[in-house]
Amino acid sequence: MTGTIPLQFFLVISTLMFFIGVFGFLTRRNLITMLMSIELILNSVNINFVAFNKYLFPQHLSGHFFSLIIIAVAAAEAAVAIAIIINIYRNFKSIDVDKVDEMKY
Amino acid sequence: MTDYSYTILIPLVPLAVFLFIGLTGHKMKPIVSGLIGTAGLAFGAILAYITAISYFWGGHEGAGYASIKAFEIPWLHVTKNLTISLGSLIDPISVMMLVVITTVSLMVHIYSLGYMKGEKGFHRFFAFLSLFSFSMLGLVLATNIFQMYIFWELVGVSSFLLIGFYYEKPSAVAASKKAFIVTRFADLGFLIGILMLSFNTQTFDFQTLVSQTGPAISQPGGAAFMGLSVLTWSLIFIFMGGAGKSAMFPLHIWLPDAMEGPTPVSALIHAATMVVAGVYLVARLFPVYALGAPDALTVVAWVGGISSLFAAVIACTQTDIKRVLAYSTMSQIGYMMLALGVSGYGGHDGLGFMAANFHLFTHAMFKALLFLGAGAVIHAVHNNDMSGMGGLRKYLPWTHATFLIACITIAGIPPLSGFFSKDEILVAAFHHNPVLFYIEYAVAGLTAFYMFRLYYSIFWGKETHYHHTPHEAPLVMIIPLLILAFGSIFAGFLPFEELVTSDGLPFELHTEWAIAIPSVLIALVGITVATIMYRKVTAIPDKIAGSVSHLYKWSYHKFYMDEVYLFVTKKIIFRFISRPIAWFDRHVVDGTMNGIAGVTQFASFNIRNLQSGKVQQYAYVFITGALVLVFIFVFLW
Amino acid sequence: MNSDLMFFILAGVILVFSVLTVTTRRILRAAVYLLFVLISTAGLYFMLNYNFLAAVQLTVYAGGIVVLIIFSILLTSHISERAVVANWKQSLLSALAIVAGATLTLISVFRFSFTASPEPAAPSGVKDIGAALISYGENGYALPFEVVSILLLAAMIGAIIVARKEKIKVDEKDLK
Amino acid sequence: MNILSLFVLVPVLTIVAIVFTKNMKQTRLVSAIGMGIQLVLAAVLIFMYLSERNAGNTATMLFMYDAVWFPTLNIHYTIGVDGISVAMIGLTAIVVFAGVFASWMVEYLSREFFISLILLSSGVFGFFISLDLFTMFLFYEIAVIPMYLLIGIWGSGPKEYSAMKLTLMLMAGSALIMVGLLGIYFNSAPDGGPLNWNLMDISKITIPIEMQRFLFPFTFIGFGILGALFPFHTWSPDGHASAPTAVSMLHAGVLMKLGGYGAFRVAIFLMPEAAHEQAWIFIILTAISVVYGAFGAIWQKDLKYINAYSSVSHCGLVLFAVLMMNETALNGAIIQMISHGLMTALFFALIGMIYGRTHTRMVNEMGGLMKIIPFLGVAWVIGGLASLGLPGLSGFVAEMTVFIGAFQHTDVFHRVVTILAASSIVVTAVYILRVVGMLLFGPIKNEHFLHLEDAKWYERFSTITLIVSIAAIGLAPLWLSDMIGFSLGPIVQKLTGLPFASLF
Repeated sequence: MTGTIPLQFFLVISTLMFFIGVFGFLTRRNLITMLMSIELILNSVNINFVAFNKYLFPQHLSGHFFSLIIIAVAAAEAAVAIAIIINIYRNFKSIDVDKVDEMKY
Repeated sequence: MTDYSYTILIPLVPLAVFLFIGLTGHKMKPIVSGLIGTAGLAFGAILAYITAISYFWGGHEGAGYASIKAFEIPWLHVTKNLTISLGSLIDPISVMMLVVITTVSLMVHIYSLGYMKGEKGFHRFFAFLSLFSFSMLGLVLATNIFQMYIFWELVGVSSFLLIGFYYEKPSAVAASKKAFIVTRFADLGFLIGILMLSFNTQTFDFQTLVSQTGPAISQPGGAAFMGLSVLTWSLIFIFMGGAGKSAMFPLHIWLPDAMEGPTPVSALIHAATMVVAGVYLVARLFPVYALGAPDALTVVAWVGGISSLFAAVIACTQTDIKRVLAYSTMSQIGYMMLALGVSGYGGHDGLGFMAANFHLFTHAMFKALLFLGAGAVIHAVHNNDMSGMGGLRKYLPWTHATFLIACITIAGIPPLSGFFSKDEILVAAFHHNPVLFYIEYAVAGLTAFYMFRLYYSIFWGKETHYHHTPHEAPLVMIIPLLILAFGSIFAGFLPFEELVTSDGLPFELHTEWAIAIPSVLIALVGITVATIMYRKVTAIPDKIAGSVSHLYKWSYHKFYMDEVYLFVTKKIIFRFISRPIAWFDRHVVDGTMNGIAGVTQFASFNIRNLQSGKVQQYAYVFITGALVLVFIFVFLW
Repeated sequence: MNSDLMFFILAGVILVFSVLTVTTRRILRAAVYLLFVLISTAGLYFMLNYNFLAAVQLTVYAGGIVVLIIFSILLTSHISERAVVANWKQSLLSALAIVAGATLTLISVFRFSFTASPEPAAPSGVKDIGAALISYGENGYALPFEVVSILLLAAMIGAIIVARKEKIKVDEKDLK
Repeated sequence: MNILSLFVLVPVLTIVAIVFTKNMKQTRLVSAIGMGIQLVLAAVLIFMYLSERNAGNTATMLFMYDAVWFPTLNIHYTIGVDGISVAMIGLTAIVVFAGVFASWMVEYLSREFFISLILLSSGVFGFFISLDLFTMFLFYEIAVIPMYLLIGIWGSGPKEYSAMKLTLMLMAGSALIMVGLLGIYFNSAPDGGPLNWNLMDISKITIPIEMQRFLFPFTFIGFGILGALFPFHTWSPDGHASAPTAVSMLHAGVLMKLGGYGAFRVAIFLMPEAAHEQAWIFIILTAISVVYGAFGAIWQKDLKYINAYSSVSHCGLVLFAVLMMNETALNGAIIQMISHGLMTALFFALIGMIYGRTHTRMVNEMGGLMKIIPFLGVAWVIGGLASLGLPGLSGFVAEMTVFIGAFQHTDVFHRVVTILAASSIVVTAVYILRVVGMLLFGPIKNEHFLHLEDAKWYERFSTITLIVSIAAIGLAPLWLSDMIGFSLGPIVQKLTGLPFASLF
């Protein structure tokens, strides 16, 4: 078991990680870095799921499986995203998010 | 009772002629269309004479002449009680007018065959003449006031078309426009008057209106506005229409300009027939005026009196012969209006009424004669300014003779017709209103003066050299002159006091020599003065003009009435109403609409910037928005 | 106590490297920092006795995704390249927003007292998980499993299609 | 088949036929045939209507037909006509027929042009036959929207601007109407029961007065925008100036009548109490329209602007008469709609023809045209005389009926506005004669004009159709006014006895 660490600590970690991810998403221009920020966000969510599962409903494995599936989804998402990024790079010779503004207005 | 329903043909035949010539005239030879028009009118004239003879001398039931509704069809139902009908009403004045109109019109038609020969638009001219004859005849036969209004407008339009006959001449176009708009303005008054009258009496019909037990006379109503009853006001408004058509002061300004039309037109429309429509209108409603609203009648009298003096003064200084005649017409119509204004109802009190109609009749003859004579002169010298004329009596003997007869007639020298009718008017005025009576005395003198001024300037005076020798008019133009001269001489012997009276009953007429003799003397004085001044070329006219230079100048410029009107229309209405409205519409009203569109566009242009295509910006907005919502729902709810 | 200490170490690593991931201007380093974060997260899962999950985290995330990211970085950027960072205004605003957000979340977290459940933990060995993934009904996860497999297939095909180099069609007109 | 449905069907079939035509000649031939059939149908309808009435049929609406087409909202395809609609249908048929001939020479995309034109006319016909408010609104939109294309594609001058302005303003009107109609719908069953859209059924109940107060302005202004109510008339000068000939004809001749007709049929008929309460506001606005339009026309130089302002004035008189709400004035309003429709169609047709020859619409650049193109000149004079209310032509009948009707109200307010509106006949004469004088009379200003040709046969055909109609109404107004008057009976019955709120 986890000893004396209360659930809140996990939540704090995940919250901070989440918002750090958000911060990265908002401030970085590079598409790949933004993708990494998104991975951070997903990861923080995973932590939440797992922690809740462990502390509040240890008799089930729902959170656990949820995380599992999120990891799968994250993998898929990363694959597609990177494919798109590479495509964008080919077309724009850049992966700066601000330069990709063909669809503006 | 005789069946007069055939009278409806009198106007309808000219209408048919109008349509026929108007639609097919350009395909036929000009002279053919002229002959068709003349024939149509001749037919109308014959019918009119038959009507007159059988009406006046064909024996009548009871005392006096009844008013007979010979024909009537409903034209439009406007309200439950009010129906506009078209038909023909036969009574002394309408029969008299039928005779006048068809006679003068026929003369003018014949005359025009010669006068208008070779003009472009010959058939058009005859088509319009027929249209005018139709309208005018329809007007006098009107059974109800609305029919009269309908034909009143038609008359106005025919006048417009005929004045603007020479449509390539800007002055003619301007004159026709002016004539139409001024009379139209007056007609607005007429219309309002009709609306008021018909609303209060619930009828348009003349017979109901003038009947002494009818709603108009038996219930005149109390004072409504400025101390006058509704009936009085409505009659004043109606008179405004009449004043416009009859060129009474201050709505007279269109008449002199209307002389831009061909001279036969001036003779027919602007001397004999249309301009007396106002007189006819008042005469038609006379019982209502006399019995229901004497105040309105006073207005009529004064307007007539002032107009006659005003016009006579102006006529003394004009140099365009047709304009002199135009002002003379205005002055004579002023006489007729005055006569109506000073008349009472019934018996000898109705002398003025009789005199007005009498004068209308004689005036139609001699004024048409004058205009046609002037036309013959203009035809001969191709000019209508009297300064370019003189000594024409040698070249134009027939014209000279008939013109002289007309001048004597209008001056009121016995035993020509003008004397009789004018005398009755003076008598009526004397009994009623001395001020007006003296004005009319003065006008009689002025009339004699300016007519003979005109006469001498044309036929005597200096010997002018013409480009080519003036030649007498063709026979087709002389014959109408002779016929009208005959009418001018002998029309005075018609027993009008038995035929056309205010109540249909004949009355005894006394000649009041105390009034007649001075008036003849005054006329003779006028003639003498004119003879001295204008028979030979002398310096007297210039001296006199110099001594009263202000009056002369004012009179020469027609008392600046045109300028006043121009100021009002061009400066005030066009500049200060119409133009600002046009501006206001484009810039304020439309500007508001465009402004709304502009604001929308501005807003959308700015809102568009929110759609920047910057993912991070969207994310930022999204996240802060989500946070705010969370904050609200978690902490504030 | 050991495990407590372990937690704090892991938490510290996670937070520090998270911050570094999003702030460093060298993009390849960012990927490496991310790797550390993910590994530490796996550590947390170990601590919670979810061994299988931790293993998956290590293999898929650390082993798969990060490698993928690093490859794509190498494809699209130069090593020496410094990432462009948003201007200070944007950073400040974002920082304010996330500080506010974090505060908000943390306040809610601490306002709620979670009581740990006394129930015994469900077994989470590989065998149990495998059984759960292919069973249905209560505690069975066959449906999500299948859905995710289809998703992965679709993503795989999609990624290939998107990233494939299109043949450049040369317009004949341009040649002339 | 109900004869009324044919009025929608024939245009639709014509459109289908046009789709299969190969060139301009075929297209215009097909259009002319289709609209000719429509004209004959209209004549047949008038004849059938009159014979029904003579046979003693006193039903309010004749040739009724009813079918549900959207049961969820109880929307029906209910059609039927009374004398008023019959008269308006006659007008539309004449104007559309003349319009087809006036656009005989449209070469650019002629197929699409005629399709839009006829689509528009089918909307108008549908509007006049509908008794279901929703269906009516639907047809209204069908009539309004092709206008955008017609002006935007085939127009002249700043056509996109004008088309956009016109469409947007009319759409704003539609929005208001929609609000009004929905309001009426939701109040159509105050005592419970199913809601419905049927005009005749709703007229039998009384919509709660609080709702009326709210809905009446929406509906009236909505229709009023199309009827060029001051100050929402500014689409008219711009729109007409840019529109091609036939479109101006149809728009001013027929479409603007939709406004007057709707204001009368829907706004006043269904909400008489509110109408009486609020009439004075709108009477002032319409009286302003009448005088203001006339004065506005004096200063314009572009023929189409002159005529557009003249339309504002005349259509203002329609709404003015409608608001007087007695039988005579309403009768006058309807005749005025027809009269103005014919007259203004004639004017726009002539403007188009003159413009096609001189390539200018500025009166001060023209002059003496009467001599060169006498047929068009005479037609113009006749149109002008009709417009200034010459007896014997339709304008006079309409105006006089309106004024007499308006004069039946005895209070000072109505008297004053009536006299004000009546004064427009003078101003009208001023601008009409000014244009006639500048355009047709006087010396010829431009020697290029000397070689102009007079009207072609199709132009004569179009013009004569309109002139004959104008003269027919002007000479024998009795049958028309009686036909309308009979149908006004039930409407006036609903209106009488309500007190007017007044400014004074």
